[in-house]
Order: sequence, then C-alpha cells, then structure tokens
Amino acid sequence: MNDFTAVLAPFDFTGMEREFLLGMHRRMVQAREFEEQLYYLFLSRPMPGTMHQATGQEAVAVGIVSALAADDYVTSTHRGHAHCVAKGVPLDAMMAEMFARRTGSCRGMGGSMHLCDFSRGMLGAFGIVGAGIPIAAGAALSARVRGSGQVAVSFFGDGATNEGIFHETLNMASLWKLPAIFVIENNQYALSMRVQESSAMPNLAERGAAYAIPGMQVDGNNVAAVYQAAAAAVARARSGEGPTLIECITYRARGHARFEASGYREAAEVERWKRLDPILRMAEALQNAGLATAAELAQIEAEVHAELEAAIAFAESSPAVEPEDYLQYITLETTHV
Amino acid sequence: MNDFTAVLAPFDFTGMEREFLLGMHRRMVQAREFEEQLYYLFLSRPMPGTMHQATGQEAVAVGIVSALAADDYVTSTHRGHAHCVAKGVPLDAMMAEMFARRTGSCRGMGGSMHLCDFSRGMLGAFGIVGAGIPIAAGAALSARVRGSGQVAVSFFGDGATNEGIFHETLNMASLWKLPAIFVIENNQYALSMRVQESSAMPNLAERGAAYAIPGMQVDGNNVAAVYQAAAAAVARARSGEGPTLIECITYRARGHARFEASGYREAAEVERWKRLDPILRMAEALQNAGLATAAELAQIEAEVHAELEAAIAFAESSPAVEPEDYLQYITLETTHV
Amino acid sequence: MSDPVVRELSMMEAIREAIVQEMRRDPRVILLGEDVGKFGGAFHVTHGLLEEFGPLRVWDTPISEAGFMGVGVGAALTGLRPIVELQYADFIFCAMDQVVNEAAKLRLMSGGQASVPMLIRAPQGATGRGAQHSQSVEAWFMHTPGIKVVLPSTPYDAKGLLVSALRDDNPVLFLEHKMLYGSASPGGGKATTDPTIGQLGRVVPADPYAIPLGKADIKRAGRDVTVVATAVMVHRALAVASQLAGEGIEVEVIDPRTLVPLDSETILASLRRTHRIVVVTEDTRRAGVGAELMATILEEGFDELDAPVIRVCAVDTPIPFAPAAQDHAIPNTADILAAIRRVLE
Amino acid sequence: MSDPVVRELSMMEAIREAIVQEMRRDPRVILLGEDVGKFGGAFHVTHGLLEEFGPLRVWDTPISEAGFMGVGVGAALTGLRPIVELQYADFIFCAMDQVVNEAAKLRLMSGGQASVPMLIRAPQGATGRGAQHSQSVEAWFMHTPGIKVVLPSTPYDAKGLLVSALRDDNPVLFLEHKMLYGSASPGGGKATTDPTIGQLGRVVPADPYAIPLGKADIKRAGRDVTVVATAVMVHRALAVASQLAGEGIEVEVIDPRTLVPLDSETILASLRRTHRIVVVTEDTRRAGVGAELMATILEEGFDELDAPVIRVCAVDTPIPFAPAAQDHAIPNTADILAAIRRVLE
Ligand SMILES: Cc1ncc(C[n+]2csc(CCOP(=O)(O)OP(=O)(O)O)c2C)c(N)n1
Ligand SMILES: Cc1ncc(C[n+]2csc(CCOP(=O)(O)OP(=O)(O)O)c2C)c(N)n1
Ligand SMILES: [Mg+2]
Ligand SMILES: [Mg+2]
Repeated sequence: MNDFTAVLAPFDFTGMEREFLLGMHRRMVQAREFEEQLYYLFLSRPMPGTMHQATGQEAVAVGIVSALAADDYVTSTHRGHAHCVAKGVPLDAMMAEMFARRTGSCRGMGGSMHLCDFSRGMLGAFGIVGAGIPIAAGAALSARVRGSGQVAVSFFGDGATNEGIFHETLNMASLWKLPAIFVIENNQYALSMRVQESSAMPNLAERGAAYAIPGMQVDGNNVAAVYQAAAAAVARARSGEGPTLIECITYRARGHARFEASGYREAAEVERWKRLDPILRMAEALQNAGLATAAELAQIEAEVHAELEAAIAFAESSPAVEPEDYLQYITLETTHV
Repeated sequence: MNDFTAVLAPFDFTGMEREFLLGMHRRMVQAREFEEQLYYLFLSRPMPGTMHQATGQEAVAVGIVSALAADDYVTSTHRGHAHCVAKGVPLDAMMAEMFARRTGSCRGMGGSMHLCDFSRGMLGAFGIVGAGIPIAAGAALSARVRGSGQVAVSFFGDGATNEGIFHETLNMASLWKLPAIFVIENNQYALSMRVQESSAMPNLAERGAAYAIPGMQVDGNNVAAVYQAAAAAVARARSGEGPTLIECITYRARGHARFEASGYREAAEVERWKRLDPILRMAEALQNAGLATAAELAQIEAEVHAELEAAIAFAESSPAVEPEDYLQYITLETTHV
Repeated sequence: MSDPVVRELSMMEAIREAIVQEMRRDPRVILLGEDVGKFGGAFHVTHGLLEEFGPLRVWDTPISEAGFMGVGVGAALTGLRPIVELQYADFIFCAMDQVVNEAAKLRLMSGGQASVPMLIRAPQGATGRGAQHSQSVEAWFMHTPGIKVVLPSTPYDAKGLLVSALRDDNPVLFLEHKMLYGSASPGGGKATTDPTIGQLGRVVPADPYAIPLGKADIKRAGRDVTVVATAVMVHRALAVASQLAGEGIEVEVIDPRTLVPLDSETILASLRRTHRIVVVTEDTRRAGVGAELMATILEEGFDELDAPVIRVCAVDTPIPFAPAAQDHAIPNTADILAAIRRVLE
Repeated sequence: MSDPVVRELSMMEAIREAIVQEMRRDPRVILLGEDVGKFGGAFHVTHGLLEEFGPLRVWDTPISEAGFMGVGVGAALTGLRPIVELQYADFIFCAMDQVVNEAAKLRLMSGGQASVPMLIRAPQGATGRGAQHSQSVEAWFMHTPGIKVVLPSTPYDAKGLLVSALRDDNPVLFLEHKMLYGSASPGGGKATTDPTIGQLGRVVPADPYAIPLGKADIKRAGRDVTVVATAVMVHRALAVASQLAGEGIEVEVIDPRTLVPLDSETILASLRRTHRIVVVTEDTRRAGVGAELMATILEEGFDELDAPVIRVCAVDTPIPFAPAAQDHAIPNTADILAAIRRVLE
C-alpha cells in the first residue's frame, strides 16, 4: 500500500461504550507488552524456539475479535500472539508455553507458532502459511450444521493470499454462504517481499470479487474502524448472508522474526509507520474524545506491565516439560467403539 | 452459462484464408472422428484404460492452437485428444497409444490421459485436474529466459479453476508478465457439478481481474471467434504484455467419461447444444461464405474417415508393449557428470 | 431371538451401508467430496445419501482437494465427524499439507486439546488408467505420525472397519481398492475384476458391527509358511495357497487389515509356528509397507526365522499404462508363488 | 601445476559455492523460491545471486509452493535446469502433487520423451521450532519412484553432491539439515549448533567437483560393528565411535549420502566384515528410511548377520516443541550407544 492515507480513517466511537473502548485499548497494550517482554527475554537468555512479533498490528487482532462472541472461532498464523491475547487466552498460559512449561497453553508441545486454546474458540496458530484458512471455513460449516450460530474468523497475511488454499476456501465459503470472516493482515510484506512484488493485484480486498465476496479495505491501525468492519461482517455472517473479506492495512513494526533486521525496508518507511502506531493513535483518540486521561492510560499500561511480570514469574516457576510428556498426545485412545 | 446466447457470435472470417479455414475445419473433423471411432472401439472390444471425449468442444482446441506456432507449448487435461490433434500429433501414434502399442505417442506408457508429443510442443495431458496450469507457466518462463519468443497455452476445464494451482499460477504469470495463455474450456460441468454449483463467480473470465489479467469470454463453439481471441492473446504474450485468460463457452456433448450417462443433465439442454455443434456451425458458415461446398466438406469427412481407418489399422498391426518395456523409462541415465 | 440377517454384498455396498447406518446413528457424521451428493460418488458409494440426509450432511464440493480437506479438519475440530472422500487416492497429494501438517499434527501441537475425528476415504490401486490414477498410497501415511491407516480386503471387513474408523477420535485414512469394489465406476466402464477375487467375506450382517482397528485376520490357517498380504494381494495369496495345498504345502494367509495400528503380534505368533514368511503388498517396494513389515519381523522375530523374509511388492515405478506393463509392475500370483517356493527352499 | 585451493567452509557456504559455480557454467540453471533473490534465502544460501545473475536467473516467488514447483517442472521440461528452494522441507507437502504426480512420473508417462532436470532444495530437521518446521521428509520421497534423494552430512559432500544433483537429468530432492548449515537463519536467531558436529568435511576445494549420486562414504573405518547414519546422525555416530574406540570397540560409520540411488554394496561389504549393523536416521521410524535399510540388509545380507539389525530413528510423533521432548523424540548419542552395545551383545 503505497498510499496508506487513502484508508487512514478518523476514530469514530459511535455506539461504543467507554468500558468497551478501554477494554480494546487494554488488549492492544497486553498484546504489545507480551511481545516486547518476549523480545527482551529472547535477547537476554536462551529461550526455546523462535517468535514472530505483531508489533504495530495489534489493532487488527483486537478490533476483529472484539466483534466476536466468546464461543466464536478464530484461526491464526505464525504471527499469532496478538490474536490469542485478543481472544482472551490467559497471558500466564501463553507465556508458559513460550518457556516450554507444562502449564503452557499447549502443555509445551506447540510453542509460539502453534498457540491455541480450544476452550476459547482459539483453534490454533498455524506455522504453514495459509493452513488456517480452510480450517476456519470448516469451523463455520460445522457451526452451520450444528445450528449453533457461531461464526469463524481466519487471520492471515498479505503473503498468504497467494497460496492456493486461499482461493479454494473463499470459493467454497461463498458458494455455501458460510458464516466466516477472512481477515487479511496486510502488513505490506511477506518476509522480504513487498505486497506489490508478490500479488499481481495488490489491492487485496478486490480479490473478493473473484468469489462474489464483498471485500472491505480498512485502516488496520485504527481499532475502532477495524471493529466496525468486523461488526458488519459478523452481522452478515450470522444472518446467513455469507462470508466477508476484510483487508486491514497495517505495518509490521519489527523484523519478520526475532532479530530479523529487515534490511529490505527503507528507514523512512519504518519511521512514517511509527507515527501511525495503533496504540498511540487509540490513546490519542481516547483522550481527544474525553474518554480517558493520560493518567488513566498510564495506569492501564502499568497494570498490564504487572500482569506480564506475573506471567513471566508464573512461567519461570512452572514445571518444565518432561522428556516423555509428548507421548500421550500423539493419538487419542478411542474407547467408545 | 445459462444464457449462452450472450456470447453466441456470428462467424467472422475477416483476414483468414480459405486454406486456413478449411484446415481448421479438417482438424475439428479429425478430433471428432478420432473420438467417435474410439467410442465404438470401446463399445465393441476390450480396450485398455478409459477415455474422456471432447465431442462438441473441438472448436476450442482447434481455434486456440491455430493461433500458435509449431514450437509453441501446450498443456492439456484428461480430456486431451482434441488438443493433441490440433497440435498436429500424428493420428497413427495417438491411436496406437490408445491401443497400448509400442508405436504409441508415449510408447504405450501413458494412455489417453497422458498423451503428449514433445517434438510438437505438446507437453502432456494431465490426469490431475489443474496440474498442467503451472507447467505451462513454467514453459512460458523458460521461453522468456531462453529468449525464444515461444508462448505457452494451458487448457483446463471450468472445474479446474477451483483448484488452488489456478490461483497461484495466474498470480505469478501476471506478476512476471509471462507469455502464457490460460484457456478455460467451460463446458458447463465438472463431472456432475454445474459451473454455478462449483464456482461462486460463474462468470469465469472475470476471475482474471483478481490477477490483473485481462479476461475474455468467447463463443467456444465458433472456431473463428476462438481463433481471433487466441490471436490477440498470442500477440499480447509475444510482445511482452503478459498473460490472457480466455473463457470459451462450450458444451460436453457426451458423458464425462466413456459411457457415463450424465443423468444429471436435462435432455432439452443436451438437445439445445446439439444444434450449436461447432463442426455443424463451421460447415454452415463456410458454405454461407461461399468458401466450401457441401461436397467439398463431405470430401474432407471422407478423407478424415480414411485417415482414422488407417490409424486404427496402424495401431492394430503395431507391436504390443512388452511387459518389461517400462523399466527403461523410470529414470534417465545421466552420463555427463 | 431371530437369527441376524446376513446378505451378500459387494464392498461398495458394504461401505455404503456402514456409512448410512453411522449417519443415522450419529448426526455429527457429514460427507464432503467431489460429486458425492447428486451424483452419488465416483464409484457410487455415496449413492442416495444426499436424498436421505440432505445438503447439511452431504456436501458436494468444487474440485479443491486441499480446501475441502481443510474444511474437514476444521469441522472435525469443532464437533463434527466428517468423512472426506477423494475420487482417487492419487489426488491426496493435492491435499497432502492438510493431512500431514494439520490433521495428523494438531493433537500433539495443541498439547492434547484438539482431536480430529476425520475419516478420509480414497479408492486406490492399479486398474489400467495410467500413472496418475493407479497408486497405492498407504506407505506415505504409515510414515505419517498421528494418522491411522486402514486397508480392507473384503466386504465384511470393510463394513466393520469403517464403523470403527468412523468412531475413532483420530484422523483415519481408509483406502479402498477399486478392484475390490465389485461395482462399475459410474464414470464409465464395467466393474474391474480379477479372477482371484472370489466370494471371500461377501456375506455381511445387516446390523452394524465394529471390527477393532489393530486386529489382523487370519484369512487361511496353515503350518508351513506365513504370507502377510493386503487388499487385492490377500486374494492372490489365497489363490496361491489353494494351489499349494494340492501339493501338501499349507500356507497361512494373514491380512493385517490396518497398517496403523499394526497387529504385529498375530504376525509374529504365526511366524513362531511357520518360521518362514513372505510379505505381499501392491505399493512400490522402496521404503514401502513391505519394508516396514520386514523391519518389524526382523526386530521382533529374528530368532524365529528359518529363512530371510521375502517381500513381494510393486516395482519402483510410476504405474505404466499398457496392461502388460502394469501387470508386470504389480505383484501377481506367479510372483507370490515364486516367493513362497523360495522361502521354503 | 599449483596445489588446488582448499578452504574451510560451512555447509551453507559450500552449497552456495556449488550453485554459483554451476550457474556460471550453465546458463540453463535458474533459481525459484521465496525470498531467494533480494533477501538471499531464508538461510542465506542464495545470498548475492540475484546481484550476480539478475532477475532472469533468480526468481523471487510469491508464497505459492505448488505453483512455483509446477513452474519448475514446466521450465525443466523445456530446456532449463531449475533449482527450486523451499524455505523448510515441511512445506513440500503444499507442493506434493507436483513432485509426486508430475515431476516424478512425467518421464515414464511420456514414454521417455520428457526429462525433468529439476533440483529441489529444502532445509530440514528438528531445531526447536515446533511440529511444522522440524520434519525430516526423506522417506516419503524414497518411496516416490522417479525422484532421487540426497542427504549430505558435511560441507565437502554437500558441494560435490549438489554439483551432481544439478547435472542429473532426473528430479532430485536435496535435503539440507539446518543444524549442519553452520550459519544463522537471517529469519532470526543464531546458528543452531550441536556439540557433536565438529570439523568433519569442512575443508572444501575451491574448484568445482562432482561426487556421484549412489556412492556411500565410509566416514570412519572399523571392524566390530557397522553404523549406517545420515545427516546429523553421522556426526552423532562418529562421536559415539570415538568414545567406543577408547574401549577397544571399532565402529565403522557409513554415510550413504544418497538414499536414491542407494549404495547397498558398500553397506553390505561392511556387514560382511563386521556382521553387526545399526541404522540411525532422524526421520520417524514407521515405514521410514530405517525400515528400508533393514529390509535391504535382510534381503541381501541375512546370512552375514550375527545379530538382528537395530534401527535408531525418531519416535513416531510430530516433533514436540519443548526442547526436552524434542530431544527425546530424536535419536541422540545415548540412543546410538545403547543400540551399538545391544547389537554387540
Ligand atoms: C507454506 C509456507 N510457506 C512458507 C513459509 C515461510 N514463511 C513463514 S512466514 C512467511 C511470510 C508470510 O507473509 P504474510 O502472509 O504476509 O504474513 P506476515 O509474516 O507478514 O505476518 C513465510 C514465507 C511457511 N511458514 N509456510
Ligand atoms: C486433482 C483431481 N481431482 C479430481 C479429479 C477427478 N476428475 C477428473 S475430471 C473431473 C472433472 C473436471 O471438470 P472440468 O475441469 O470442468 O473438466 P471437464 O471434465 O469438464 O473437461 C474430476 C473431478 C482429478 N482427475 N484430479
Ligand atoms: Mg505480511
Ligand atoms: Mg467442465
């Protein structure tokens, strides 16, 4: 997106309660703080595995998930921490998973790229680009068959739209009018590849037309705008009208993965986007609207910071995974035959 | 395509020589006769394997390939006989392949679903729906790298457009402006599935827009119209402007595979399309334009009929594949290391 | 109590009956696949199901194997028990990522939260249609941790195994040999037949029954040599066994029925009686099912072996089209006979 | 004549050098893959190639594995010799159809008309990144007729094998163990290391040279027991061999280097000397490389065996994330040591 200003939207809080807005803000701060803490943990001690930060993209995760009910479904990506935070996965369990502890969300079996929490409809981060897309559609189909009224959201990147599975799934979801919402986190890059270099149609929302799916393009660094788009898509999905494709224009503030230097980006571009940071913008908008003071916002940050310290302490003091733990998770003994 | 009349085009022979037009007609008759002979062979004696007839679709194969040079590339499908005939694969060798003889195009190793002739740029029929699409793009990329000026055509069905590989390939071909032409043979069905049941956007030419590829929809039972579309696409490809998507609206006159009864189609629909038979229409148009008499056309049919009788005789008298023949074709001994 | 009803069924009918009965019993079972609804399936297995169960249970999909496999995974994760049908097993490679990286791994990756009770059905085996419609794919999935693999040889087994596979909480790949269906493909042509496929296991109870996964079946008892065979090869091995019985050689024929889990105990118990063993499978030789069976036997039964194990498998080749070539590439009764004679030397 | 130039290279550097030299020699060689150009590859292997060879030779692809694998096939069929890079071997399942059904079958299906001189490069092996970035995929392709499989363990071997693989007229899968690269992933983090990986084969000639496919290498000679090992396991086996040498036990360590074709002759010759054999691989056990090696040894060397062959392989599981669990699932030196002691009993 060379011309981001085209989607830059003012904050419109119409119909949103203060509590709700502060809740979204808090979630974004939690997601940010979770990853910033991780960043320093990875710098300062041997941590298992790797991680991909969604720093700068928090408004997408939080805005979308805030429009969902607790039992709605989400599938996520290799860059999944913020989605999990938004879906209410406990920070303690998430942090413990990063430390490969038994108390982790996935009992230490998954790690950063496979965080999930089935009790909260979080069906998983997927390390295979695009793999979560049909799985969300399947969850939506399941909701339809069971008549549960649930909807399913799949988050994926701009790069993922070039996988065949995107095409196959959107076609089926549209044909069957599944209660699904496909959210493109267009952070301008797939690793080193700018979206213009990897997508012949860089206006990704327009790809919806190939499946007769309405495509929306939103200011992905404006949590209220994202929420509003999601709310419309959720309403559409629940009323049986079918899926929506939402392209959220955002930016990956950090490298692709921990410490990746992103030498392929221009410093000026990175700087420009820093000023559009979704948390900064929301903080400003809340204050401008008289919904929160600087002190109240600082208070939230302090509380979140304390939560993260507690999460790290929880993780550190949790029992390590034992070498043979995994053996119980390979297959499920079926007893009901 | 419920409203086929929207694309029904009058025959416009502007700029086409009589010889050329009669040549296209002859190719269509050859393709038709090849498959009709096969139909009776399968009825009357044990024939190896199976076959999928393109009866009623001959104008697509012949119209497109007539716009190509001899060394341009083609990839084909399970329904590939007509493409091979159009590309000039000898009828003898094709028929011998159907009989599993050593003199077959593929030495009896491939059969109907894998007919190919590399000496004529015919890179193969593929039994995996969609598999030929990226292979044609690869041939186009190769032509670009070698600076050969060749173009590559991929034929595939309406059903194939729902495979992810269609999406991945068209995106790359457009990004890289490959000299490729993607031809959808929209014969209204993928086995039992009407195009409206399997494609959320049943106007398949419009799918090109998702990749910034121009999409054309043509009367696929009008060989002159198909040729004209192809000629434009070839010119575009050779001049470096990139790929074109051509949707040819046509109809599968016979069952999906030999003897498949197509109970899912209405008799009236089948009848309607019989009147739109591409060979009948071309014969009529040639006569109307004063380019051929009924007698001359009958003469072509008689000649083709004789060719096919000769091809069958050739196949029958050819040596059978010996049990161990295949062993030499599994891997190629590399001697140049 | 009256006697249970039994009839003769083809394998196609037996599988269909199992699916119908399970769909009546369990509303969570749904079907997904190309032409499975209106058309009734490429091999007629799902004939009439759309009519009985309606479009919320029977989903005709576009040609999008990866996509609908993934839809199956998502449905399985969220309370349904999907049956995903592929028209030919060869096409599973189009959906391989969803099978290997998602379906089979999700349980472990989620630390036991996820279960993926998905049944993948796929017709396989060589029937003269060339290299892209002929493969036997079991070995790839035997090597895929997290998925079970079932390979029935008779209608009776097929029905009982399908019931268990469908009630299993793990992903299961159910491979149906086209030559055993006993039905024509509505895609054209008559039923493919093999003279060695006789009446074995055609009598099938009308009521549902479950054959546990991981339980081999001794298709013929014998004291001189053990033959472990799967699918069509069970029938070829039995034909050879009958022939050898005329010479006074008693061949024991064991059908593992499921490759994962594998009932090595039944195989080893037989080996302890016969001390000689031949393994016959239709998949290609290198790193195939035969290799795994040999390795297992070698590990657990080395001291029982009076002769090296022999594997009779397909040649390491894509399956050629010409019938003479195909028949050379796939094990036939002469190959099996020769192997048995060699192991008895 | 002056002495040939030799230097110490990491495996990453050795592979890069082979590619650069072949690209200079043969204009038909092109590169396709995600981030292979501007970025220089997920593990830096193709660093600087776009600058040297330009965008007609080095193609940065979208994330479309099936698509660009198919593009590779098409290019290979029409006069080029593409190198297709996958960022992790686990992603090959996204492109599996093009590898198994097209690349590997086209030669046979076309009756020998087609050749597909395509080299697929993929980094593999467990390095703590969870189940979808850890697999060792060689067995699936060993079971795929029509494709060759190469698995180097040292920089020296990697360079020479890559040259041969690239000059081969068949599709070749070249699997590079991430732990052996000796370089950091630019995707983040430091080079993954293993204390058992020492200096073996780090001295690499500057000039191009070819190591033929199908030729095993005896990495250490020994008379008491043969260990056949691949990739990282070669290094672990050598560490154990050193340790056992202190006890007077001489272990012979053989690295097949290519799994297809397999140099069974070198393995069997060793067996004829030692009569005891252990097979060590990182892929999962069931129907894996270990099974095939055992089956081959059983078939051709049964009478030479003084003890059952033992295979040491990964547990049949998706690779768990926690390092302690991963290390349990993958063979380590203690596992190898125990197996050797057992086979010597
Ligand atoms: C199938 C597959 N191909 C490639 C990769 C390697 N990879 C991981 S993330 C990534 C870039 C993804 O880009 P995008 O979808 O835009 O998501 P982002 O990283 O920007 O959030 C790549 C190429 C992968 N994990 N899976
Ligand atoms: C990957 C794959 N999936 C399914 C099939 C089975 N199949 C063969 S042809 C066909 C229908 C193809 O429809 P379309 O692309 O419209 O081509 P048409 O048959 O109409 O020419 C199907 C489902 C296949 N051969 N390959
Ligand atoms: Mg991105
Ligand atoms: Mg069609």
